[in-house]
Amino acid sequence: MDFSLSPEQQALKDSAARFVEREYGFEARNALLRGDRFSAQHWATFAELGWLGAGLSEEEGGFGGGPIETAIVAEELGRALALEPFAPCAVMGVRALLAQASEAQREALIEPIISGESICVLAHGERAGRGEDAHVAVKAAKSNDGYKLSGRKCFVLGGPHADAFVVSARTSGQTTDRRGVSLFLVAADAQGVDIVPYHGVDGRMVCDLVLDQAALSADALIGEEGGALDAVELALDHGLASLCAEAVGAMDAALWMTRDYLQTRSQFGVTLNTFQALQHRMADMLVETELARSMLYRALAALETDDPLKRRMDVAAAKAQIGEAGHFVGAWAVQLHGAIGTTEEHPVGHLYKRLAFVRNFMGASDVHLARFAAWSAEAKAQDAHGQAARAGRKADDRRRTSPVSD
Amino acid sequence: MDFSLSPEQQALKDSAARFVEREYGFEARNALLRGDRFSAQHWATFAELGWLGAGLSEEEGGFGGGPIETAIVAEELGRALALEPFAPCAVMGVRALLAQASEAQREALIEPIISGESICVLAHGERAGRGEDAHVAVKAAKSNDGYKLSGRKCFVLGGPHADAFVVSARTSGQTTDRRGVSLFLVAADAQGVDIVPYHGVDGRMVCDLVLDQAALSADALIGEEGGALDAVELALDHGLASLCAEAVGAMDAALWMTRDYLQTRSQFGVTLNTFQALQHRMADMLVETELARSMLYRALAALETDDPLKRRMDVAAAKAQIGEAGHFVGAWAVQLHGAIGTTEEHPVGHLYKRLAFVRNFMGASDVHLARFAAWSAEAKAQDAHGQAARAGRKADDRRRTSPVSD
Amino acid sequence: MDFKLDPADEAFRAEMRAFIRANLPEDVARRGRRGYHPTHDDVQRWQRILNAQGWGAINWPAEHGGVDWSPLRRFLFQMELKAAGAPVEDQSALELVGPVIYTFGSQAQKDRYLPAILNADEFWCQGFSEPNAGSDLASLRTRAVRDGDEFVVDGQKIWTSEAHKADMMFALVRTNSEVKPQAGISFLLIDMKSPGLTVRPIYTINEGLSVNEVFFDSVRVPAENLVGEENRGWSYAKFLLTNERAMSAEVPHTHHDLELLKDIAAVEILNGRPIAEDPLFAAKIAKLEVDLLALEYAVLRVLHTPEDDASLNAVSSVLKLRGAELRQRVSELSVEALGEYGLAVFPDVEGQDNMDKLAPVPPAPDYAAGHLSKAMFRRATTIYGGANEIQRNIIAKTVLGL
Amino acid sequence: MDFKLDPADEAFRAEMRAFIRANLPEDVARRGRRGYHPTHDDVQRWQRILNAQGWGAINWPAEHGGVDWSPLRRFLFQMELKAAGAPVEDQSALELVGPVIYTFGSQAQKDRYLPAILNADEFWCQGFSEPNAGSDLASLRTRAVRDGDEFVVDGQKIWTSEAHKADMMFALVRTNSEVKPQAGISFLLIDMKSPGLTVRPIYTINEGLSVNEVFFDSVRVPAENLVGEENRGWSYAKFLLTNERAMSAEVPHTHHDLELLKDIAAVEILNGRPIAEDPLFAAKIAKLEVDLLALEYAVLRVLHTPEDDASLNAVSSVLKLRGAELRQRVSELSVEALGEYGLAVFPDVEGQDNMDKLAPVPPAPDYAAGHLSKAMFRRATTIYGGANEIQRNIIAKTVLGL
Repeated sequence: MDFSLSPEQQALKDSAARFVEREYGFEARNALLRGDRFSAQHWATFAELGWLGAGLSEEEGGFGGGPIETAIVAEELGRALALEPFAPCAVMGVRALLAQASEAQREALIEPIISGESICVLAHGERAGRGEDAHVAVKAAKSNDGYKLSGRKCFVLGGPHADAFVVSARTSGQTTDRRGVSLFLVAADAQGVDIVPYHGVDGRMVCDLVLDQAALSADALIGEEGGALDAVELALDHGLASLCAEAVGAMDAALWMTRDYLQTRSQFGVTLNTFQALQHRMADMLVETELARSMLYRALAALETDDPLKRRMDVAAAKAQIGEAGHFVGAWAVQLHGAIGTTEEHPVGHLYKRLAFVRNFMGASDVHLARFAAWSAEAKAQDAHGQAARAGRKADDRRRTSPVSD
Repeated sequence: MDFSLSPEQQALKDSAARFVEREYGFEARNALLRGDRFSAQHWATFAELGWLGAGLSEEEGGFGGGPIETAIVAEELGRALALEPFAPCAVMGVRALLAQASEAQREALIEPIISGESICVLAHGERAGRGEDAHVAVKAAKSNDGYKLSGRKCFVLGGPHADAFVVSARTSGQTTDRRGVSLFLVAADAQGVDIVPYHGVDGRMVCDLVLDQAALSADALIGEEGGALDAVELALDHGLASLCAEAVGAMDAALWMTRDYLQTRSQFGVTLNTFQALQHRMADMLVETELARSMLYRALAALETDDPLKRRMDVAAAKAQIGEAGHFVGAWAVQLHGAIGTTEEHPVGHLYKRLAFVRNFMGASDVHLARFAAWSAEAKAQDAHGQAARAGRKADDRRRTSPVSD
Repeated sequence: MDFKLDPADEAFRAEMRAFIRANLPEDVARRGRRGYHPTHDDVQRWQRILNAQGWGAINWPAEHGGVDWSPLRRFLFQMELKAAGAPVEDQSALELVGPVIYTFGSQAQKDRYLPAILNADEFWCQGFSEPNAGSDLASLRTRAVRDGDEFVVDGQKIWTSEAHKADMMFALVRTNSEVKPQAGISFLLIDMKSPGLTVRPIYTINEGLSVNEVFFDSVRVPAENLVGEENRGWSYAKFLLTNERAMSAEVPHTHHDLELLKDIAAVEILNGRPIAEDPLFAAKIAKLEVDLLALEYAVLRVLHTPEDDASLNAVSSVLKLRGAELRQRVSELSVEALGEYGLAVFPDVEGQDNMDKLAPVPPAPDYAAGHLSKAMFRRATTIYGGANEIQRNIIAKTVLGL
Repeated sequence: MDFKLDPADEAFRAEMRAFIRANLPEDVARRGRRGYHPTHDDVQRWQRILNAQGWGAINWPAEHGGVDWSPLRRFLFQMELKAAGAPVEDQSALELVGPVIYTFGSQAQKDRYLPAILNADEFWCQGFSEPNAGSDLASLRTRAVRDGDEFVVDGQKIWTSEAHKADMMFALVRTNSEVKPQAGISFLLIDMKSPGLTVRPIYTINEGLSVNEVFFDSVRVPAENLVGEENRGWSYAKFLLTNERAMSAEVPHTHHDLELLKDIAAVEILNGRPIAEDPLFAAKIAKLEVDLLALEYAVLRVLHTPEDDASLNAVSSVLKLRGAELRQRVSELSVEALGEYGLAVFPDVEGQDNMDKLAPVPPAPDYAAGHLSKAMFRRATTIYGGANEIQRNIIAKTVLGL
């Protein structure tokens, strides 16, 4: 284990930090908010600086990194409240493709994304599917020369900026079956595809993707038919970890911004930092931020295990923990700023909004907590089963009579 | 509505306050803890001062009071951390008898209790019945000349001081059926009755009541056979409210004891009350105490309604709220006292222990919260049903299409 | 003690409910129930209906056009209004400046302003806060210098709710800098159309417009617009801020929001069933409801406790603090109940007070509108009207004597 | 960064687990798993087994009889020890006075005391706190006056853990009252059998005995028992208190308690099913587990961060604060899981440190014992070793620079 940045990681972090400091100041960001909520030029810079492939190994077509490198970029983008669709495209879109696509498809699809030519985002979530990743009601019906997709994907982050979507659709089975989920590449301008854009609380563009008999050729199918759910779950986990990294960046920014504010703002003739109640509140904010960062590292470690249950468990734990910690830090940062914190005119309110977004996006904290509880029980049962198998029947019998005197 | 004490209520409160101040000081109570954890002399005083019948109307055989008078006494006893079984006998035992017994039985049984001659406590809870008041597994089998009771009642508060128990037992039906629950009067020294005494965290005696073919005559049956569950639930609700009143007394005592401590204790050369972080914590304690008291009043109001659902709902709400508020206030009172608060040698730790007792006795906070949620939904459905019936079908149809635009 | 509701009060409540049901315009009620900011026109229409009935100012004494209802009845009326989705009245006028005018104002001021308030002919805003006088209000700097029969006002106010719609402002201004801060403040009524007065909107984090900055550049105000005595404004402001503290819990508003939340939770799906049936979410709603029930009884205690009762201070001190927290919690839960659509920004298409008037409307259900906006905006409930930190200071000092 | 556990560390962990399983006496393990206070004999037996293996002092350097394991390996070993129910070692000796002696003590002191610690021949207690010197330790008053080759000690210590069982005390005493408080303190080793030294038990709110008052009435202590230099005791105490901060989170203990809690929740019934399956209770366990997972990674960060790294201060500052809270929460949840029997007082029949040795044992299941006692006693975790309020002061000052 090593918790210090390697020289390459430090360089990546520095480059991201320099970029956001130079290009993503409060006023510059406000200008984006008044326009497309996206800068093509920024996206090109992301590609140029290698960020879009930073989280991929060389075998995956990237620059030798992994989830840690993704998190380094995401944290800095979170700190700056960047509006571009890094997580939905460079993390979730790419991870879904990598896990599911054939080698030929990977070669064709990954490179244009990491070079910034194509923005391709994952479109998986559906309204009635809240809480269940296996819920896919969008139907892909076989046609003569391919597939026809119908249904609606909801709240697709970054969708209005995408030229293509990786869409999960059901080729067989019932709505929540694990088998029968397939992935398709769908061009944004294809017939039968309607993009309904709007924006989220943190200022980023989202859309609903309405598919009405959208006709796809056979080669739009990514990888094997019907077996894409594992890939989707892996992509979602990478996305959740990236979201957590964003949140840690935003928390850290809110924490120190508030510290600086207390040191300068006067009330009743003294600066606010002299009030012990506010000092203690800030100490609590620091505790939450440090524990959130610790939890993020655990989630990043989990992304590298081969055990999907362990991975899902730790990622859900991180989302539950960091979602709440982020809200705590964001809400108190606003509170300690007073009225100015509740306006569009000060960055701290925007940090809060990003943290409010992370808290409820891709499943609220309790959804992940309940998942964690279920998966943790499953893991314990597996462990117990493994141990009991090793120790033989006797231990198993003892367990039944007295839970703690084994 | 009137939130001020009537002259009679004020006199009752004063008499209770005077008694505990004179007789229930810290050292006097410690002496009881080293002995029987009960004083027969105190109990006689309770009777003499009219407290054991204070919560009963004249028709009920009491002195013209009701739940408010019970709460006035319970609050003062809670403040003093009295060890005698006021709630299990004078509240729950009596309420169960009043609600279920025949007129002849009431005349025979109530008077000896309020005069202090007999200590008769309700024994209803069973181990496997946690969370379900209708769970009665203790069996009452008909015998030639009466009944034979078998089974175990658990954690009967005040049981070791009782000469008789009001025991719920099943005369028919399955373990959790609402019908088939009967009440019996069981003498503590009857054959087949084993009392297993121990003590609770707050120093009060409790017992398990083990019934092994305990033979009762037919007139031990209280009231109607099989229909006692409503009476039990009513008694439990009165008991819960009394418990809440105890807790409010203990909270109030802990709050002001801590205030006084902060004003006198020095550290770093100043008294602790000068630290803003501690001031704010005490403000939070005051808020919780005042809201707990408000909630207690709501529960007392509910005890006087004729609608059992509304009554159960508000009592459950009070237990959930006050259980947590009490723990908050008690734990912080200890924390603000520092090390001395964690010992047997300072009253604040004992206040905390009483509050910890209330929090988990007769159902932990979440048990009551979940009940409240279920009952609240039931009440809303009843209301909606009633309104819809009045407003006719049209309103009902509208509701179905849009939940908020009725 | 006796906790039974008087049957006469129950009858009153039923009467109010029937009146509101019969008279509240349906479109106004719909906007209210959906959480939209009421329009100027909504407020005016409804105020005129109430005023025609003689209920235009329920907290005023009858001699000034109010009613002489008991505090409990005023509370019951508010509960019914909110439950029906009635628009919030012009609080600055009815709850703040009105009582100051009829208590401390001249006869001319009463004649000039009170009828216009009752009939919603004029809307008001409150000019207290300044950029460097937040919780520390007495340090305000906007000054008014006497010049013949006028005051000349220079300075700046901030966080001025509804200034962009108001006809009049009541303001605290410094008329003497030589004395200790509280002693040199006066209470002025200022026409918002005065030359030299400009209003700059401040968009809040719900992307909405309700607060403003107001700049005074040699604004001339007739001396007859001074309320009471010069340099006594601080005491009028204090009178006003301690007025109606039972209302500060805003129980009727939260109660109404809770009902909306339950309606949402009954139809939004999580894990294949209504989120109202999800045990964790149901418990969160229940916890909120329980907390609200406790707070409601605290309000009833305050309403039934005489002003000179020693216990009043303790119980009333909790109202604003906890009330503000519950307003935040209910709207956060509504956002959570709505799932990802809860994170979608709805422009306030009916009120048109949004920052970005061209922003597209999300394809979410109609009932999803308004909740995110409230959740964001209500970060301010624990800040305005005495931040929670100030409330705790006050409790520690005045109630606990620390 | 790289978060993979080294395979060699994994192998180490497996080796430790096997050793403990093979060597921890079954009766000792049973008491540990049941939450009973370990007996003097338990601690001694197990310490001697570890010491025979060369692992008697895992945090000491090898030259003094310790091992040279990495901080990570020490942490992993602790996790395995707690998971197996091993008794907590004599921490006063091994974690506190031992390092002070081998760092600042004379050769004679090292020879005299360290082997006796390693072999559990002598038990130690810490004499720091005094009645009026809690969080403000520097204001201590117990004084030691030099008289020939002895010190004469008068005064009083309080909250002295295990003083009733200890053979030796290491104490802070005032040897100079003329200088500023911190500069006049010395570090003395005191034989608990010294004439004039008396121990008074203080029963804690779990009705148990672990802390005491210790009175010194002209207790004579040989001058050779002074550690280091006279009047430099404060710096040795600070060295000791900042030592091993990663351990202050007590993650292994809470982890073990969490496993016990899950075992209880699997068999205790609520509403007809195991309480582990009650959604609200399961969520509370899960929240605790999630918080513990985060804290565990914070510990790992501290263990892997060099002492001179600027980020160390921030992350290590959270360990004691959050660790103490989690220790409280896990035992509170265990009490709740047990239902009403969770409120029954179990005398510590095996440890016999309870106040009321004749109190009857409740008729509750065997596994119910110990949890209530822990829940009560652990109110102190947020008080001892720097109360949470002090921890927050420190974070505000040293980490945030407020």
